[in-house]
Amino acid sequence: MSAEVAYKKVFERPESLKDVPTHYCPGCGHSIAHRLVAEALDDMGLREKTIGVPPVGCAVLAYNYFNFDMVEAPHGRALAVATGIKRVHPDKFVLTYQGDGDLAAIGTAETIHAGNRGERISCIFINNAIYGMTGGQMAPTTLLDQNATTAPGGRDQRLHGNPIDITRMLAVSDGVVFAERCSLVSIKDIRKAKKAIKKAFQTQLDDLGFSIVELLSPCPTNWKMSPKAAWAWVKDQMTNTYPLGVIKDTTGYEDKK
Amino acid sequence: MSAEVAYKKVFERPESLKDVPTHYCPGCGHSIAHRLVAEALDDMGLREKTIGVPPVGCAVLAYNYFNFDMVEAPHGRALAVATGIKRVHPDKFVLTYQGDGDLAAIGTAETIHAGNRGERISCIFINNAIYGMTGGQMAPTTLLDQNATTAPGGRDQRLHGNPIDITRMLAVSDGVVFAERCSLVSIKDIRKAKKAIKKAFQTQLDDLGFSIVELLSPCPTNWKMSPKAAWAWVKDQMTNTYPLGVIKDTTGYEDKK
Amino acid sequence: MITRTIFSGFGGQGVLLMGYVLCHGAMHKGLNLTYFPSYGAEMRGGTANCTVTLADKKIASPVASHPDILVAMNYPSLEKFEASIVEGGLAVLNASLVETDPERTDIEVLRVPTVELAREAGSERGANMVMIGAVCAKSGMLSLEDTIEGMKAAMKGKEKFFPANQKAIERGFRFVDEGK
Amino acid sequence: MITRTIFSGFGGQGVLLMGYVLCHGAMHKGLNLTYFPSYGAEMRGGTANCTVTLADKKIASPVASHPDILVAMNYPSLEKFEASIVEGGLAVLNASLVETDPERTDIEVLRVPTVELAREAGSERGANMVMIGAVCAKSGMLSLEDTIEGMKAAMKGKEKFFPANQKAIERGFRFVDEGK
Amino acid sequence: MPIEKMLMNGSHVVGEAAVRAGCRYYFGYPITPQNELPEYLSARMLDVGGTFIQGESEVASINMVLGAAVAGGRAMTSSSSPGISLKQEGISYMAGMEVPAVIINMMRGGPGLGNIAPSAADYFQATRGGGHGDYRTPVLAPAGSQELAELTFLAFDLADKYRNPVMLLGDGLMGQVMEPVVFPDFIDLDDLPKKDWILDGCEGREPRALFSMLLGQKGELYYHNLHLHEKYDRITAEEIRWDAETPDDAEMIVVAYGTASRIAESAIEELKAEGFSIGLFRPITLWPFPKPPLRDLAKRVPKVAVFELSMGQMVEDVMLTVGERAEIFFHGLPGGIIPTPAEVAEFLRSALKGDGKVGRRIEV
Amino acid sequence: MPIEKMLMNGSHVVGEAAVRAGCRYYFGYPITPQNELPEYLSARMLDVGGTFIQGESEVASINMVLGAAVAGGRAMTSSSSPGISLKQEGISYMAGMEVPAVIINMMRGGPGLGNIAPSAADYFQATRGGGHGDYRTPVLAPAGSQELAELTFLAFDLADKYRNPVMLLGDGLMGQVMEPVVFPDFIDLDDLPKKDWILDGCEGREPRALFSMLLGQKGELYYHNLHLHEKYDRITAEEIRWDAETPDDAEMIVVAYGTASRIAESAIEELKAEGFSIGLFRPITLWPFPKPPLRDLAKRVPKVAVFELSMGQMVEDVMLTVGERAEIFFHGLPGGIIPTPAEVAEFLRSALKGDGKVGRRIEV
Amino acid sequence: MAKQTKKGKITIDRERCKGCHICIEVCPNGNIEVDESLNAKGYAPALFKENTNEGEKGCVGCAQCALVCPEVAIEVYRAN
Amino acid sequence: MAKQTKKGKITIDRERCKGCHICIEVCPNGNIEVDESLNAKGYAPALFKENTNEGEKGCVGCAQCALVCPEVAIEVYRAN
Ligand SMILES: Cc1ncc(C[n+]2csc(CCOP(=O)(O)OP(=O)(O)O)c2C)c(N)n1
Ligand SMILES: Cc1ncc(C[n+]2csc(CCOP(=O)(O)OP(=O)(O)O)c2C)c(N)n1
Ligand code: SF4
Ligand code: SF4
Ligand code: SF4
Ligand code: SF4
Ligand code: SF4
Ligand code: SF4
Ligand SMILES: [Mg+2]
Ligand SMILES: [Mg+2]
Repeated sequence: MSAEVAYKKVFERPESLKDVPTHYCPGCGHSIAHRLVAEALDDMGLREKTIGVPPVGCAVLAYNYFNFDMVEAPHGRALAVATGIKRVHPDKFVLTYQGDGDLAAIGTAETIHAGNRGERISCIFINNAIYGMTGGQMAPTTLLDQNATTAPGGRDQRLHGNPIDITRMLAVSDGVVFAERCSLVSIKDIRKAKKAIKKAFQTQLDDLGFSIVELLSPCPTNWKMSPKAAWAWVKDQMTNTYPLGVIKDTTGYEDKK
Repeated sequence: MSAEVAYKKVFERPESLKDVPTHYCPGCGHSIAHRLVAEALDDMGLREKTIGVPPVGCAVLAYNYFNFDMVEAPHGRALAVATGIKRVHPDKFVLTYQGDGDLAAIGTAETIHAGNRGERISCIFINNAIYGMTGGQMAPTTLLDQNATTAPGGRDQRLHGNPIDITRMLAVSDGVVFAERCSLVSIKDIRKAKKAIKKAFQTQLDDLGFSIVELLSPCPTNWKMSPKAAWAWVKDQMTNTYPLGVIKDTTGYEDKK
Repeated sequence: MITRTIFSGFGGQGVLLMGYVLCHGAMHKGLNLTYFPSYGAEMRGGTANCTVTLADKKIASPVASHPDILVAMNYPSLEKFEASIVEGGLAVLNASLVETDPERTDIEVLRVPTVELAREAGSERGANMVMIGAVCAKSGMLSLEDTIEGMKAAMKGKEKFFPANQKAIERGFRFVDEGK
Repeated sequence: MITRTIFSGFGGQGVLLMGYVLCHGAMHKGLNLTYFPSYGAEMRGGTANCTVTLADKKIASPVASHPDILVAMNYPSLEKFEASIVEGGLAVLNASLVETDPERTDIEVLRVPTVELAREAGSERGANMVMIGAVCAKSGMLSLEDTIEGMKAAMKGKEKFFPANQKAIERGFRFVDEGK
Repeated sequence: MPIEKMLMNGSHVVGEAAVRAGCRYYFGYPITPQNELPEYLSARMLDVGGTFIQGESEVASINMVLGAAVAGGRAMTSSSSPGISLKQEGISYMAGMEVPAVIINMMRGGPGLGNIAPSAADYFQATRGGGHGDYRTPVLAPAGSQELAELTFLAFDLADKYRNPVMLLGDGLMGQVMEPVVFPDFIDLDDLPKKDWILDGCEGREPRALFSMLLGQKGELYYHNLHLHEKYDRITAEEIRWDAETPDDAEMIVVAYGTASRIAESAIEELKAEGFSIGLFRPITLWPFPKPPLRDLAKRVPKVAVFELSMGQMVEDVMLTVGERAEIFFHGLPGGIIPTPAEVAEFLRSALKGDGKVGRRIEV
Repeated sequence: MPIEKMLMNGSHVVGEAAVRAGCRYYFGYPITPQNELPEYLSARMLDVGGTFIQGESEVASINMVLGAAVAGGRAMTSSSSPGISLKQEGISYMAGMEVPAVIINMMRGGPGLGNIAPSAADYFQATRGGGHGDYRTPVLAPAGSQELAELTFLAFDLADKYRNPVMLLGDGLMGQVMEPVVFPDFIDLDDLPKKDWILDGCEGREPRALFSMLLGQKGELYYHNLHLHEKYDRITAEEIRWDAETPDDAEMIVVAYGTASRIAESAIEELKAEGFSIGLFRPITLWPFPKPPLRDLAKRVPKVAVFELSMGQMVEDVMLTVGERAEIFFHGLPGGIIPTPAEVAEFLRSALKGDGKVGRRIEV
Repeated sequence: MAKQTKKGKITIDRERCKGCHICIEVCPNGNIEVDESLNAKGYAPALFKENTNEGEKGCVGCAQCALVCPEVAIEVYRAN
Repeated sequence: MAKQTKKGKITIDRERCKGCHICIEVCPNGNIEVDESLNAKGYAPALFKENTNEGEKGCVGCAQCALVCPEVAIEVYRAN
């Protein structure tokens, strides 16, 4: 009987993540992204020197889940708030965690300019192509023809424009030293995403500049899909508009190896 | 004696420009840009269907100089105001005329998203690498080491980040169909600039999308240079950071020829 | 005449729809009404409730400090609202989920085995329709006809459910009339 | 004692500097003072002016409705401010540019050929220093020493101009003392 | 045709009323608790060939409204408290440039992000001008769905009549509540008076310019402000609106607006049942505040009880109106909870007794 | 060492005072007429190892301030009217989260872009909360360079003492005028009380979270607002500041603040020379408004003359304070011009005569 | 059907589980199933098959289920 | 020095001119000079050389000066 065999735990909750239930919907990408961020901080021993800035969005309550200092920023202003924090504590680790409406709509100017200044901040960008918290309105990232409560019949290029690719816009700035787009809907993708997050964090520790990891993330609730279908939609639809991979890397880490 | 010979006028003030003195400083690029915009509108017969949106900046008084309908927009919001106008009058010609602080600092979000929506608006972007109206503060476009009243000793990459290249960021959006960077400091450049402006205007008439012409423009006063020196500085310094040329062109006009 | 009813239950139990049916029925009957759904602060997956006020005169507050009728589809709802019911008020309980009885003795109680009755009527999914039928029958707020009209107006566009829902509503009325 | 002086002229005539010199001189002398430069609305290339108020007691308004002294470096300035000078006040005119005399007869007038005197003193550029010297001498607001100290404090960092400016200031004083 | 009653929530009512009032241009950014409004219009504008744009932010949205209004369209935006704060600069510009537009604020609890329970803590911002400078915007405070519809019409008419932004001040609860509504008929856009100041290209006329910057040395800005204030005085004289039910023998009048007035009304019914004689004074225009009628009432009613869903904002206007003519009592609830008639009744009893148990006596 | 007087313009005075008061973090966006302040600090912060960032906008700047303050720094921003309107959301958040910071508003004429002549038309915005929700920020109104220096110190101290944003309300003229100033000594940052709520990483302690959203079902937001208002009541009780010179036989007191009070003072001197006995009451804290001392004065002085560089904003606080205890007269100048003592003297004479020629009588 | 020692095993916090069933999708060896009896929050949680039928590979402790679990409701153990 | 017919000529609005002197820079034939007598605004305006010296090419009406003039102060005429 298995009881006779000794087992050792090979997977458990990271310390940077409080042991509490979240308010996220079943199959929501936020939950996985939270765990990856927490694991990365644990692996790099950063929890106690980290100050995080959650967005206004479904992750607004992230300070209830992450096990380190956090401050709420007004919608879209996480990177401005983080800039203030980092200038006071250049020796601490500062990250923002933002949704696509927060980062790519109302926060566009703060995002572009924090990147352009090369602020030593790491930005986790959850792109779920929708306004989750407010109930499924169109986001600037919403795909063409994707339904949204403010885009009846689906996003129309002529009326609403194309999905915005803000990460590629950021990549134009020299201050942005690392930008990668990953997804959260397969074992492989999740492992990749964690690697990208750790690399982004490393650039801050090495004082290189601004780094961002965009995570394509399922929102079953507002996409009105089952978790399974939502995960498949990310793989089959989202990645066409938002191809995965490194968008910019001037860290020179690879060369060093 | 020359009196005996008959002469015909080969160069005069365009109708789209009122016959009044401007408040611009000697050698200021705004004045030339005004004339080029006016000439382009005359050439294309657009004056009477044009609605223009000047910025808050040295060109805030442009409505005193341009001979067509204009409305003042709050600082940075010209493209939002223009969007409202264009949606009411899709058959009219709508242009914005903005400085680098207006368009690339406080107006970043409005700029990026008007472009991303592919608004049928033509944007004239006066990049003089400084805040002119307010007296020479650093602009996001200020060159490294360039002096500004808020960048004593010159712009420092670590403190202030690099000069922003918003036109290239805009080019990332499919909604932006034409983007060219020109300068105003030589006969050749001025002729090129006018061609670019007319092309940008044509894209709106053809309902193709958003177009922008960035004009590198001297600000002798705040650069603390003579007009001659300022014109030379644009040629020798600015164009290194902001290379001239077409940045994006999906109009297909060339192919048609 | 003014009657305040609170419908309360789990998110999935069609609580808001019950209130909506009552509202449309009342409109059809020509009454004044207000419908106030709980919103916001209660986050995803929580319990839902709505307050429906019917009157033959102008209605002031859409919020009820003391409902005349509580329709409790689950136990937490009974717990939450029992105390606020007016003296002599009515509590209609979903017997299929609520075993315990109210503590108060100064209110009337009707226990409706919604799921069982709905199954009889054709499908368990009609539990909330059985309930609204029973509530209207017991309280006399709406006739069977008005209730059915209310259901139809409330579910405009979903005509294919009308027959099943009508059956369920009728079952609710019969339960009150015949006591079973 | 309270004395309000308005300095006015073209942008390039060093008008604000004159006021600045007077202020520092007064500080050196231990007087209270306020300095109010025109700003903003007047746009580029226009005329500049500043109001300097000196007093041995607390100074209320830095804005003067009725200056005791007007220093007009050009004609528009005389036009603009003549009417506001207090009865029995003083108008010091830059004779090199202002030909016409004030219309008012109830004020004292001093005409100073600033450019000519400055040229004598070494350089035309010192015209404004000649003027401030003459103004201080005539009004008795500052002694020669205080005026020179004021100039030095006002131009801190530009020491190389001190000797020339001092000459010009002295010339201004001599002009008043000797009438030529 | 028979007048048809419709049952929809308050946010949808505003959307439908706006369309019927001729609004064809909506620009806004999502925020709870008013998302049902833009959602409704995103579909409705497609039916009527209007424009719906979800702006990239509230700041962009208010400036799109400015542009659409300057171009001659009936334009509106909507948001809730934090988003309205971001629109203040734009509102100040529109007031300065005399641009008509309608702004809907479905208030939520603050400060900061607060929560979305009903609240009325943006009264000062709305009536005193949260933006910079000496300007005013008419503020309409509906107390139910029917009024939401009618005041939405009025908002567009006042905006055009006075060339001024107009704000409609509701709250989250009002946006959620459903009541039967009878909508006014669609207006015919061609029936609206022509605007001779708009920008539509200068064909056949002199170019026009609209701006708020007035640098002139002759006090242009000074005189412009005097002109604006003459307009505000006219609005104050002509546009105050209120609703009052005051028995001749009233011992007390309750002053409340919006959702608070609905709660108060029920509380008053309770107290009437207990034999008290109490009136209700409900300002419908918050600016201009209906001072004359309230002042008259205060002359004959000994007590004035003010109830607000805030810590005390409108009460200042009541004080400025009533002065020492009557005793003033105040009870305020900050955002975050759903107020009940029972609690308000407690306050009214306490005010009648003057025992200060609930709420407090206000000294001018 | 001898106390050294320095001669610099008002904007530079604020900058130098801020640095001496321990401010090491400045974030702002240029706007006339206060550019000399950021320009001064862009250089000064380099000397003292502080941070100066020209934000991409006013919105970004106020949120950078929020971040720096939350991290424990003494942080400030500055702007002028339109820019301050854009900061309202951020200010509301800071008030809600109880984040201390200093905001300088060198007012210009509005509404809209207006012009940069001295104006004081942002009184409502500053004292009533231009942002959303039930919050207050102490507002300090200096009347000269020396006070600019001292009140800048006070602003930082009040902000930390009450964990609340504090606003310093000046105007363009004040920023340009030069007067000799004696600066307070540099404070030693280590002498400041330690802040046990800031975010600096959770090493050796439990993680902290700061937020303004309060969703809880138990009325968390409700109780938080009550807590905030207890704080505001404390500030009202302890922090009012004013300056008054009132002869015992005063026929009238003039109420004015900031630049207007300086102009009024000269006007009063004129009238004194003419034999009138007039006092001056100058509020230094605009919120909390110094009601008790003014009310006492109103009991013994028959007339109160209010002079503002606006169409009438502070006058409401005077009315709420004086009530019917004294006759109130008001004269306001909207922005766009430089006010002169002569004009104010006219008003005061008219008020004394009560002939209504200049200004107007105000009825409460 | 026979009990047998497995290379690995997992524990699922059934109250933390939200029934997204992604873990069931990814388990290479089909060791997780749906528990029809709802948890307190009303979700049908995932259930680890303690027992494996003949021919079934059984849990190998690969932790793929845990890696995808949004709720961090799964802990994985491996036999040493 | 001899007067001669020129291919072109220009007129300069000396009051509109702000003395930036760019036109002087660009004129291929050196036909524009600085007018030391200031205009009303206090600028030293540009002055067209009506007369050309021996060997000077004279104005050809190429309009380059006008093209660069920020103030649109120059009008250009060409002989036909
Ligand atoms: C100033 C302001 N505007 C709007 C809102 C309402 N709001 C809250 S979250 C949100 C967007 C949420 O979408 P996103 O940023 O993509 O995050 P998600 O919920 O999808 O993770 C909006 C519009 C707000 N809180 N504040
Ligand atoms: C909201 C707001 N913030 C700031 C200002 C002040 N301001 C006016 S123009 C300007 C920038 C001018 O620079 P730019 O846009 O480059 O135009 P330029 O004068 O250089 O042509 C600023 C910051 C303002 N008027 N409004
Ligand atoms: S709404 Fe979408 S993003 Fe928000 S928690 Fe639910 S699934 Fe996740
Ligand atoms: S300041 Fe610069 S940009 Fe402005 S008018 Fe003068 S030269 Fe032109
Ligand atoms: S993945 Fe996690 S939450 Fe989803 S069903 Fe499996 S155990 Fe439950
Ligand atoms: S550890 Fe691997 S084998 Fe075991 S249950 Fe999880 S996924 Fe299946
Ligand atoms: S270019 Fe024009 S403005 Fe400049 S000097 Fe020549 S004529 Fe004058
Ligand atoms: S037209 Fe040509 S040749 Fe004639 S003056 Fe101008 S630049 Fe010189
Ligand atoms: Mg999203
Ligand atoms: Mg510029």
